[in-house]
Amino acid sequence: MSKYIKTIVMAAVAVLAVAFPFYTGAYPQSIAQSVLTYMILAVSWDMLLRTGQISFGIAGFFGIGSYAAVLSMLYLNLPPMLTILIGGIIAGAIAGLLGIAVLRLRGMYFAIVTLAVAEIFRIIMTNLKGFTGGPEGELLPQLIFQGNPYLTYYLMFGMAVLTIIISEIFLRSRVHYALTAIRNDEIVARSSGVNIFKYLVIIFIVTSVIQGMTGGINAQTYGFVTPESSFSLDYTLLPLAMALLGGIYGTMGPVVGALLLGIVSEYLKLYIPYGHLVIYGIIVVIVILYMPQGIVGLAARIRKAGARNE
Amino acid sequence: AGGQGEQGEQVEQGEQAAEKDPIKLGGVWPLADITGDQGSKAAQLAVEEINANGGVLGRQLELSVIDSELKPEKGRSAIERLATVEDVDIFVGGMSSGVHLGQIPSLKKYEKVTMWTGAASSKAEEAVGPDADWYFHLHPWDYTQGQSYVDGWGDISEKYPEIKVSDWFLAYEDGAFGTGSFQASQNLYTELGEMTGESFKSAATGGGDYTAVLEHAKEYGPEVFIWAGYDADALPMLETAKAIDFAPPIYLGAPPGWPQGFGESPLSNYVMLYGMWAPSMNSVSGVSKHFYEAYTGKYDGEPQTYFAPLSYSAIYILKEGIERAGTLEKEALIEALENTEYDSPLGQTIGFSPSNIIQHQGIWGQKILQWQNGKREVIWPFEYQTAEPVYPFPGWDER
Amino acid sequence: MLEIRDLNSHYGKLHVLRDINLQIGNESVGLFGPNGSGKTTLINAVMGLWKPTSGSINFNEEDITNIDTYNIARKGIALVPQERELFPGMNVQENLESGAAYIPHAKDELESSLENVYSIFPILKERSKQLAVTLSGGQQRMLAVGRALMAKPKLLILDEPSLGLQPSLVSELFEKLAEMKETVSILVTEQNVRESLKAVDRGYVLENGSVALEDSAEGLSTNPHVIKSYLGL
Amino acid sequence: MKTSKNLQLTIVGIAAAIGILLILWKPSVLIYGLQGAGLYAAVALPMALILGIVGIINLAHGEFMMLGAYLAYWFSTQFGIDPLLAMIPVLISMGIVGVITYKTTIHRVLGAPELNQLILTFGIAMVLSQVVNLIATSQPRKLSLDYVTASAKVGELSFGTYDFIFVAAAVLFLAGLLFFLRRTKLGKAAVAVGQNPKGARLVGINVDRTYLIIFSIALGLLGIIGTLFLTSHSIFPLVGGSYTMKSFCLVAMAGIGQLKPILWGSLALGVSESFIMSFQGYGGWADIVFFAIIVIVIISRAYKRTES
Amino acid sequence: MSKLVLQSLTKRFGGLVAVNGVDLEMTEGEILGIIGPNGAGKTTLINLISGIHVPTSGNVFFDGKDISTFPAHERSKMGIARTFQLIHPLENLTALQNVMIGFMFAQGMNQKDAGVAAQKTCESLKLEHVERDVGQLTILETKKMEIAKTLACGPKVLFLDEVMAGLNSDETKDLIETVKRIAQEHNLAIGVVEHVMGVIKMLTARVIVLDAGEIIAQGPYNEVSQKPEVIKAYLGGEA
Ligand SMILES: Nc1ncnc2c1ncn2[C@@H]1O[C@H](COP(=O)(O)OP(=O)(O)OP(=O)(O)O)[C@@H](O)[C@H]1O
Ligand SMILES: Nc1ncnc2c1ncn2[C@@H]1O[C@H](COP(=O)(O)OP(=O)(O)OP(=O)(O)O)[C@@H](O)[C@H]1O
Ligand SMILES: [Mg+2]
Ligand SMILES: [Mg+2]
Repeated sequence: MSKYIKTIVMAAVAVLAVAFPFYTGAYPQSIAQSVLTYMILAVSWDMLLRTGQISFGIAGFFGIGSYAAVLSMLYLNLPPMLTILIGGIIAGAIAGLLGIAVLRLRGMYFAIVTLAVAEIFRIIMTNLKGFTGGPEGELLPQLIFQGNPYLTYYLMFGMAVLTIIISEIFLRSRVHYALTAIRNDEIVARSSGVNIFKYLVIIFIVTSVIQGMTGGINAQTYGFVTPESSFSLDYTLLPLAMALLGGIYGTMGPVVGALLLGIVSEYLKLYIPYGHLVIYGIIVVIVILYMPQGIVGLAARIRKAGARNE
Repeated sequence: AGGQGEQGEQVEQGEQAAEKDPIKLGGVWPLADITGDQGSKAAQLAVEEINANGGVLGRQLELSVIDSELKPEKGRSAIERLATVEDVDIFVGGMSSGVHLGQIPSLKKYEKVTMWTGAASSKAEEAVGPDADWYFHLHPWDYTQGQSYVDGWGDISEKYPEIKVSDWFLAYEDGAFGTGSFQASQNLYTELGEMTGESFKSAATGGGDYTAVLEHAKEYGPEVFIWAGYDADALPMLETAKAIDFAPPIYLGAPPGWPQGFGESPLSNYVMLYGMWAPSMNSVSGVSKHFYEAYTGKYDGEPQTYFAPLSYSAIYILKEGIERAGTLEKEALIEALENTEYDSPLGQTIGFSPSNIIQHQGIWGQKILQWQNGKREVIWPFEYQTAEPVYPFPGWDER
Repeated sequence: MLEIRDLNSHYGKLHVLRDINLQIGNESVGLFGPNGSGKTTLINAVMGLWKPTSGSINFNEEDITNIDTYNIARKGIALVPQERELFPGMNVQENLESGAAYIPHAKDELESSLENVYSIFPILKERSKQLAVTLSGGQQRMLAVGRALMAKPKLLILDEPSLGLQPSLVSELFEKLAEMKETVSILVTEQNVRESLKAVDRGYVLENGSVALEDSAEGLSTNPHVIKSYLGL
Repeated sequence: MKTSKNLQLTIVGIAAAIGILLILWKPSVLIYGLQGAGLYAAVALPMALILGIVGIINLAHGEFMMLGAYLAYWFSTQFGIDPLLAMIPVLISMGIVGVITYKTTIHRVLGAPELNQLILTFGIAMVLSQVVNLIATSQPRKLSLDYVTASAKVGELSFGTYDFIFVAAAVLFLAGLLFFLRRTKLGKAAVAVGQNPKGARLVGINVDRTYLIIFSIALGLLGIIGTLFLTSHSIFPLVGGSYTMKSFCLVAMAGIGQLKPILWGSLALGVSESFIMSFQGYGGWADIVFFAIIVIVIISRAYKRTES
Repeated sequence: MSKLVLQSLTKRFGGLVAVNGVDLEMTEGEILGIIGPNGAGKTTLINLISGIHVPTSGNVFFDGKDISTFPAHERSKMGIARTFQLIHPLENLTALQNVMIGFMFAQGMNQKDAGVAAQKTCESLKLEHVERDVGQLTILETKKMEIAKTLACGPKVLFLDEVMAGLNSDETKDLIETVKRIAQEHNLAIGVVEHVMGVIKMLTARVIVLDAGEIIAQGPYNEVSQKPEVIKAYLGGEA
């Protein structure tokens, strides 16, 4: 029964999202575009988190993807869609190489090293002036789909759907058990035949490809890259906050978190033009204090409590 | 500004608005930054002044301001909202080339008349392109600014032959602003002499160690030492210069703004600077004086950045343009704006002409000023000069 | 010394302790019962590690039901927890010293207590500079017992102290406990009922969260139910 | 055992050799490197303290330093006192801020997963910097102090000496903290709490109060650094962010709960940054060296651990 | 043929020799008791065999193959399984899912088959409440789940590190029967570490006694327990 309802709700949401651009204006559409961007990053970050690894390097792979997409278009004249793919492939390849060394680290050490690596990417892009345009970045001669907002929206939407599907596959398949085992106790996982390293590398690459492609789409949509904006720490911290406020270890949490924070921040700004960030910060603090499991966790608890009272 | 103000105004104007809707301006600034904060407030000041004097074409002006948060995607959404939800007639605002790059695609989509006060990077000019006749850019581009300095120093060394300006050392912050300035000036300054330079990490972006760059400058021994960084760098850099005993004949700063109370520091005396405006302009420009008094009267505190008079000017230029056109109709308005001759609080009379790529560039250069006894005195252009230059920059032990 | 009255405790909806009444005087008392019967929960309630839903706990005529753990420890109750709860990054000696350092009446006798513990568990002296985290399971158990002894408690609570100890040490431990009961009151839970009955004066049997039986050590060891369920092996 | 001793000796030897070479060839590199290192270490130490004992990664670390600096600014301009004198009221105020922050927020997330704590402090950072921004605007502030430009001349080289104050601060902080943690009762209790809070309660330690005290001490120290920072740097609402990140890196490089290695780590980072910057035109790469060293140290330590 | 052969296996931690030149053979169907004082090296020995630690010297042969340096997950796939002295059930998963892990990763089954197989294993161990979160299991259930988890890896050799610790006598008897039964059903070689001699007596045919990392005695328990060195090092007094 509840499974039916869930499917129906999911379908309804999907239809709504597809029809969205047709009955709303350009403004909600541009907000949606950026909500989707953060949503993808939040879901992909959560996918890695399910192994217990906290990445602080989202902005790094996002930025790499952005630069790869723009530079491959400028230098090789490739079609935009292909450059997005290249953004993903390069981010994934780098993740694969890095992963071999970095994935031996745990906890805070992994977090810091991913953060440092992201910074290193940014600094390299800033300093390779001749190739990357340096601190001023590079411009694309034209936007993807000639800047058609519907098509760019659907592109990002498609990427989000793809990410959600991958996330759900990972949640429903064997992979889920491997990841949960790794997160809980690596020694037990190893002794149960789980090749920890293999799974960590796979997830690290997959999520980096997703982040790289998202960066690519974003760069193609806005038509430029600069080290400052493409590697902005926002791309690391906001998805993290969104996933956490929504609820971690699932697809739903990051999705809900991104929607909520994305919309709330926009709304606040319109009503409190000077100082909305204070309120935003207070909201983050309050949610963490009073909903430690995130919104989805809270909803689940309420549902359980309701069921028990029946 | 913003949502609440709007509602209030709408109620007030209820009756007359039926036939005479207000003229809607949409502004995008980074409101948490001093530039955007004061820029937007100065623009609001201009709007209120104009409305108090009967508005434009008998209609009131209405300014909706949205925060760009210094983020491209937020800046873009702001444009989208202003264009579709607020349905504004004209865009104003601006600060940060990075944000502007994110906004340009949307601006191009709507092709509404745009009076932009920020973005010096020629990358932004490239992105706007040559066809955007609706695009009016007030702030100088990095290269036009560079050229103005070359002209200025040429004039100065002609008038004051003792001032030597042929050996340059440029210390620039390693972000887009500093690097852009360096690239733009490197070629231009060959007219004056030799220029070398080195980047440093600005305190504004987490740096703030100037020892290396100043050591190198000292080794080089330039006639003019110039730095292009941010307000946060101004005093610490001077302190380092003093500590390592580096006192070039001209010590020149080109940040977009200065820290609070810079002039009160004894170190600041006789530092030269590039700038668009300073309170000392009040003595040579009536408009400046009026602006200054109105601003300080309405908001407590002085305008700290030139973005205030610049944004104020943007509104007045639009007002005059609309009045001259007699309509908001785009073609007519553009034509009217092309004929702008606005006597600005910045001193100069602003008009528009094509720059390298775009059709309507308003301001071409900045001024050369000098901190003297806590005040920024204008040295060049000579027509606005408020004080004679002090040369050379006195050595640290002579103060 | 310790008096527990009508104690109830819940984990969520799970009712773990039901109207427990229990007294300990200057004596040694055993607490027996199947797994999950609530022994650890009871001990946690005494130590202030888990707040009971209702009922009261008095120690030396003082109500300690809602007092913080650290304060209870300072009043003279020491616990050897089932999970040991050592300081992994400290060495053996530092762990032992920490047992006395924060207890007003114990810190002045730190040196002599240390000697005492070392004499009970010589291996700890041998390993006095080894980090606790690298000790074997049984060694950690000894350290946990030792740390509690360092506190010079008036009431010593041991939650399954023999778990993981080698047989020779198990008997030694209970001998030692039997000796100590002259000076210290003891509350001990054990699966090794046979050994522990040698060391206690009285015992309670907890089943499903209620006291099912309460008798002297002798009485328990001849009780058919106890023989069948707890002394079978 | 023996090999690691030898290794240590070699490393110390190499470091000494590099130091001597530098003194002969580019003395300024060492001087400025040391000064930079002092600031890094001084800022990172309180973070290590909070992480090691309270177990919280404090993303509002730099913002608390910023707050301390603004308080110092306010005290010294309001009462016309020298900021170094303002250090005392700032220390006290920051201690109180610590108590309030702990009681209202940190205290409630101690049991929560570390990520919750991370985001909580991220939220606090945002509130702090934005509130200061609303009150003081984003325009930088800087006190102009004569003694800051104190300098010394050795042969040709003239260099600022004031920034050695950060070296002094770092060394004093470290010595003080080590003394506190190893010799004082409260300090030892704090270490125990850091390793096992439940165990600590069982041996009679008031865990909650320990957390409160450590958190407030750390914020008090940040107040001191904030004050020192104010004397020689510009302050603005977002000035703390990059120091959070750098401290975070340093703490990880030193290893969780470790204090002494922070000093060595800072020294290595400060000197190598200064070394790169001494080559004109390569200053832009100095940051890479910073992060690369951190990555290499952390990874190689992980490898060393799995080997043994 | 012997399934598992250890050849002068040694492990040092810094200056401490935890396992010292141990030679051992284990064959199918045999239940071997591993006893010895605290810190004798029993857990370390199991860690060496299962690949959690790498030996300082010496070798581990399994089915004639030298597996001394194989990673833990590969050994688990080959059929070496073990429980942990400090049990760590995988939280956020049900008991059944805990058991499924081994079937999926050590034996490479798909999710569905693993579910069926895990169900069967749990039934054979009389483990109920498999749909509960692991936090809600009783100790006996948890211990059974731990054994089920190891069975799920399709073991040929199985090590149980103090699984009986903390059980009362009824439960202990129940578990002893269970272990005996699985040894027969699966024709396993089982190594049992226990400090409760009753268990060793009832369960094992042969024991080895470790002390300070070395085997100081081996043979049937009744014989070994009479040896003075064993009494002195381990059993103590009159036991
Ligand atoms: N933190 C907890 N949350 C939920 N239930 C719990 C918790 N701790 C214990 N329980 C449940 O409470 C009951 C009593 O547990 P307790 O640990 O007190 O038993 P015990 O008699 O000490 O058992 P054992 O001999 O296994 O140590 C058990 O059913 C257990 O599953
Ligand atoms: N990582 C380590 N570093 C240093 N010493 C260690 C480490 N692990 C174990 N040891 C030491 O090795 C010895 C053997 O430990 P092991 O855990 O194998 O003992 P055990 O026989 O299982 O004991 P128990 O019956 O108490 O569980 C002990 O003295 C222990 O202190
Ligand atoms: Mg218990
Ligand atoms: Mg063991």
